[in-house]
Amino acid sequence: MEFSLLKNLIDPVILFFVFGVFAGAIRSNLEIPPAIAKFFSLYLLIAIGLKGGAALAATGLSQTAWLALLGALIMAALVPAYSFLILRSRINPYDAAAVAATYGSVSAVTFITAQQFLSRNDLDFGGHMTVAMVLMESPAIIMAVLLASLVRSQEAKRTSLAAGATHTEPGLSLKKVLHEAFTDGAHLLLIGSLVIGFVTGAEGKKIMEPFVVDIFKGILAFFLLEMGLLVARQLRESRKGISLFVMGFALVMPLVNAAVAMGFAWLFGLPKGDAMLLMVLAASASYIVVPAIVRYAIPEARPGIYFTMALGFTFPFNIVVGIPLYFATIGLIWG
Amino acid sequence: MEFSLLKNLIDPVILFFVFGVFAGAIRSNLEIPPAIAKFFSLYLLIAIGLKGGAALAATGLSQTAWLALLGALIMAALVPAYSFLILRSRINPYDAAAVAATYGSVSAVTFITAQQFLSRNDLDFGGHMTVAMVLMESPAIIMAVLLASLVRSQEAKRTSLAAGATHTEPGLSLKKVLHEAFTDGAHLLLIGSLVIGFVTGAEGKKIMEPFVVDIFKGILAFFLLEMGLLVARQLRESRKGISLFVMGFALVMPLVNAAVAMGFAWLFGLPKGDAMLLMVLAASASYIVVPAIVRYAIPEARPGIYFTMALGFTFPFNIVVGIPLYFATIGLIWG
Amino acid sequence: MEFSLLKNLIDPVILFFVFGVFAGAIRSNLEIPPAIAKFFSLYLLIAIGLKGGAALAATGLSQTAWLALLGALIMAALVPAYSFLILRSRINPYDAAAVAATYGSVSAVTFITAQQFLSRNDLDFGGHMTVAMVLMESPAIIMAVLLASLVRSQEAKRTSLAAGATHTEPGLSLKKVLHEAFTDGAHLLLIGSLVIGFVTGAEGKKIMEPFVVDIFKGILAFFLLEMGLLVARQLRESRKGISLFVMGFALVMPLVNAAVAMGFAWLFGLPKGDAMLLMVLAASASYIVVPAIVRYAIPEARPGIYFTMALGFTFPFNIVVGIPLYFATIGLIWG
Amino acid sequence: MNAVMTSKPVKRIEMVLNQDVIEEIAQKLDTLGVSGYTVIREVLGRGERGLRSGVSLGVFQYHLLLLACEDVQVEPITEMVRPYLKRFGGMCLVSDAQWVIR
Amino acid sequence: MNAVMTSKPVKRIEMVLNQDVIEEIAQKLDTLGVSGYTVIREVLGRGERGLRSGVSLGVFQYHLLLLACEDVQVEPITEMVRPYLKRFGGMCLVSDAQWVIR
Amino acid sequence: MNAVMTSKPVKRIEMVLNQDVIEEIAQKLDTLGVSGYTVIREVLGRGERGLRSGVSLGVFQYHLLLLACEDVQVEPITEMVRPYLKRFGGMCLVSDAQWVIR
Ligand SMILES: Nc1ncnc2c1ncn2[C@@H]1O[C@H](COP(=O)(O)O)[C@@H](O)[C@H]1O
Ligand SMILES: Nc1ncnc2c1ncn2[C@@H]1O[C@H](COP(=O)(O)O)[C@@H](O)[C@H]1O
Ligand SMILES: Nc1ncnc2c1ncn2[C@@H]1O[C@H](COP(=O)(O)O)[C@@H](O)[C@H]1O
Ligand code: NA
Ligand code: NA
Ligand code: NA
Repeated sequence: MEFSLLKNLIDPVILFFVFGVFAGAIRSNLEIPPAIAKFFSLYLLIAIGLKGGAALAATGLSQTAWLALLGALIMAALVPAYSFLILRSRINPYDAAAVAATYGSVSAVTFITAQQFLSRNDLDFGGHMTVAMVLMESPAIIMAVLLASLVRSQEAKRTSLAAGATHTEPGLSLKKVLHEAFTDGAHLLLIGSLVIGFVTGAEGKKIMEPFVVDIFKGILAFFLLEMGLLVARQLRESRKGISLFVMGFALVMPLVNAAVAMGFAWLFGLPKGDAMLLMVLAASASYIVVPAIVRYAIPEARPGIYFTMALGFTFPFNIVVGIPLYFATIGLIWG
Repeated sequence: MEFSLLKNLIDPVILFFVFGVFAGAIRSNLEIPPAIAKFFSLYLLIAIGLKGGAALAATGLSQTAWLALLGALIMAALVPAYSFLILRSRINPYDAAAVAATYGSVSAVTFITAQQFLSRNDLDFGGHMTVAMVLMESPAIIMAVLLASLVRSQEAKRTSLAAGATHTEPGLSLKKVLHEAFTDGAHLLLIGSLVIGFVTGAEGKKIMEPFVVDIFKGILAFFLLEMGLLVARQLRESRKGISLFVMGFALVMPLVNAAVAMGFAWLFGLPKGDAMLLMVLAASASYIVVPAIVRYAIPEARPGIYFTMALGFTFPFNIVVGIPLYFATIGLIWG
Repeated sequence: MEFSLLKNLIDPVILFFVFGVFAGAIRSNLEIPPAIAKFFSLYLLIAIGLKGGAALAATGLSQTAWLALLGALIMAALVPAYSFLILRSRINPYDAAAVAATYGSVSAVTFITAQQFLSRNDLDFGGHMTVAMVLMESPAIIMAVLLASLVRSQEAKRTSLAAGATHTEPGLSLKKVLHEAFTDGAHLLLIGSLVIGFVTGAEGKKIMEPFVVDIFKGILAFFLLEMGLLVARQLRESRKGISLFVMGFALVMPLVNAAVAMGFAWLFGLPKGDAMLLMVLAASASYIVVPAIVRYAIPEARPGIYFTMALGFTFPFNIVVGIPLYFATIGLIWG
Repeated sequence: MNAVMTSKPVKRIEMVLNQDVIEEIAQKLDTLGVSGYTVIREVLGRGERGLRSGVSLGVFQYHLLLLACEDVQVEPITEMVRPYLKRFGGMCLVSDAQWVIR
Repeated sequence: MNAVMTSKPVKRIEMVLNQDVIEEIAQKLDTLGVSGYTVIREVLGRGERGLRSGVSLGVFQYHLLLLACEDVQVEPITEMVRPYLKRFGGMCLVSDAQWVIR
Repeated sequence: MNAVMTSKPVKRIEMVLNQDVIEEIAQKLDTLGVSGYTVIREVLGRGERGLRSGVSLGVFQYHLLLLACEDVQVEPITEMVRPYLKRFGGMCLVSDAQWVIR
């Protein structure tokens, strides 16, 4: 394990992240223009989608692949459920729902970083794991939104307002929320690229390779630099709002979720690479897709909590410590 | 033909366009930052200019090349002339002039997409076709601006205002308009890149290849995704302003212009690839360079008409249907 | 020399710069979005840092390398000192301090352009020259800020205000200025990339190469196009503020500084490539890092002077004339 | 005064609006007969909900909408916007201005 | 009141201007002796000419120009701008403000 | 009038500020108890110090800060900002507005 932790830390991609955190912490005026950061994140989604789709076209969905997808769906239902149960007595219920969504869903950048960590360590993984990621994005969001509506109507009763009153407020219909969840840009682009990668197969892969594969590491490094800057800024801005409990949750929960995922991966006999990615998906928390829906669907929840937890704590934890740790653990257990 | 249409539709580049239209149609919040979209369009102009210039440096201007350029000039004069004649009785004369300019000029992205379609089908084309594109950009604009001035002075007479009065309005002098047309960024960048490509020849080509050739397809795909989003948005926004006649013009005129261009190509004995590109140039309508001039030189014209026709109808028609169709037709006739 | 000047001018990278100046001069509306320009400049810093770091990891710091660094430090102290002495009697002292900082520091883009000029002419240079560039960035700034404080307190005395009064003004403490100088984004990113390149060595180089090396020329060309546009605009805007003396300084000083640097390079027995880069560093003037500090630390100085000199005159002079000239001179003397 | 003939008094409304609701609000402005508006995209802000830092990831983005309208339109507009402000955050200011007739 | 000495009444003019004319207008502002202005680039808008969507292609772009000036400068400025607004679209609002003397 | 109950009079302060000082000023606004503000990034401008062209290189950038506050907060805010304006350039306007209570 020491070896892989070290190896992780001398990966230029990870070092740019660490450098970004450092630059942010000493309040450098270093800044990636927002338009560029958005471009990078779109690029990464396209690249990962195309690669996954092409891999899928090459191998098809084997039985192991179906089991991996099953594992993903189980985790996508399990994590938000037990997260909400843990949280609801400690923080306000809207925040609890939002955090449950955050941890039940996934971080694409963490997934991508794990993929390239695996490649560096010459460990294979299936294109279906990108499908697994897509499948894990939404269930937690929908659960959380339903939980929040429940809380909302209970509150409406308690405050003895007509329960119907809330329905006149804008933006509350479940239909609208589902539409937002399905059509969210990041989510849709990933699905679209996956489908295009699948449909165009090997030929499409060859055409897109120089853009999507060759310069990939460079753009990932650049983006992780920005992520580092963001993490530092987010931590500075939200210091006050974060309790010790919340911080603990953000740092311990990835380990718990990864362990549970590893259990299923072991049970289902997944190969090492797929097992690792399932762990990473379970351990990661969403700071793009989930906030994009939750800010609209659960506006009562405070970004200072759910967004800070996902971006400020869980993301850097997984990138720097989590990924090599999960890898080492798999190495021990799978042998 | 079926085959090439299908082949066109499983090109990742085209699929990203279709996906963009889809995402726009279901009102996804997917969005490429405007700065990135502008960057892509500048990149494409540079790439196409350098490639054309280098090709030209390699082959020089053969007699066929001169004939292709002659064909381009003829089309550049013919299309706006007959377009205006068709339009002026149906829509207001300023709109007619603007639409004539739009269809008389060309769409660089359509041209680029056709080039990469040819390459995928292993059909060669000359670097001089990029010169042809440059030559076709402006004549229609100048014709349209002159037509609009004519209309304007007639109107001034009719409303019995002193004809001179219009001259006190800002921005009307022909000299200024010609300056705008020549110095327009997109136009100038294309010419500049063409010249640089020509001057630096094979050595320059080698230096710039990884940037200008290798990642080209990826950036084109990304840009066509944005174009798809734009097409969908444009159609939504301008629905009301578009009459059936105008829509018909936007969908039928490409076929007419391509057919006329094919006639000249046949007459002049152009090789298949050059013939195809001449057809595509004639069939395409400008939604960047022409609007950039017309918004200033013919502010009376409504973008809701000329811009929507070019971007909302003609562009997607050519990308999805036109290009494989023209290719199949050439295959039939050239044999 | 003629040969290399010509060769310089048929480099696509340089031609895009010339084209940019041309487009700016004829007032084209060609425009690179600011976000893209910033992205390019960050990219170039990362690329140059990584390359320098990797080269350093490969070769280590030889004795020649130490001498080159010594030469760099000498120039970094010498240039601002004699520049200030020359300037202070001719222009106001704040401007003199700012200009001294500008010429004592360096232009990364000029350095990069010189590196790729050397590569085209198959002349080697050491990774330590990137360290030299980093070392030369700040000393001049710190000297200038100290000079400005001196001027400021003298003025405070003369105007018989309590000298202490200035201390209540915001933003004046030296500590703050030093912090700004060290944490300045461009400066820090260069250092960070250098360190990452050094730490990750050959393996890191391989990972990042497609992004950092292959498409480098293309992005440099694109960025120099923007620089050309900027130069033209800057010259137009600041025409009035620039005296003949100031213009002369901006065009002659690069030659003087290059000559002095060549002297040391010769004395220290530096190889041709390193000597050339030392000359270019000495000859170049900063228009990013220095203005970023000086605008804050010496707000009394007029950007219309120091920024225009560096960007409007010295930068294009070095790119078009200086680099091939220094190269030819070295060829004559080193033999 | 000459200005009397070349300009007319209007209300100037500026709102800081969540990215999720701006399209919906723009549509409702149409139905209220508002003749025009201008949007400044991607403003940063601080309000009750604290600083927003997800901007470069595209989350927690606000836009500023500026419009000039007749006095009588102010109330319908502000009444329409209020529930959005309450639910999704943002603010709305109304002031007086002269519209230069073109 | 203290504010009397530290600020002075000015007119605040804001215009939404077509990208093609903004440089020309900026030059004319100079000749009218306007001491300063601020430009917010690339605003979106809706007006008589309908929604503008060519923005990401760089066409149909508007900018917003804000300036503070003396009362007496208002008329020359608005008279200068009016023909541009008429021909190329856009709008211009004038309001009252206090300029904080620095 | 109904508007009386649904809005309250506030002061609208807008400042054009140098990029180097905006964070410091934002912090001081916090300590002055300002409840919120909105920042429009990267505006261009012309003032006493002439046109600024380093924008695309990231130098000589200004931001526009807009805030609504109580009358009594105006003086502390403008007094706090004035030395920054003097030293680093920029400007500050104060005007009247109605804040729509949400
Ligand atoms: N007093 C204020 N002045 C200016 N902008 C404000 C003010 N209060 C809120 N805002 C803007 O409205 C957004 C949302 O505010 P809030 O809903 O209070 O979090 C903030 O991010 C600011 O951009
Ligand atoms: N009432 C208004 N309020 C705010 N902005 C407006 C208004 N009318 C027009 N505009 C702006 O001016 C631009 C041009 O308007 P128009 O010339 O009417 O198409 C629009 O795109 C808006 O940005
Ligand atoms: N009268 C004015 N109206 C609007 N903005 C101004 C005015 N004067 C200065 N500014 C803004 O403040 C910035 C700095 O001004 P200055 O400190 O005078 O160079 C300028 O670049 C403008 O953006
Ligand atoms: Na998860
Ligand atoms: Na055409
Ligand atoms: Na120097």
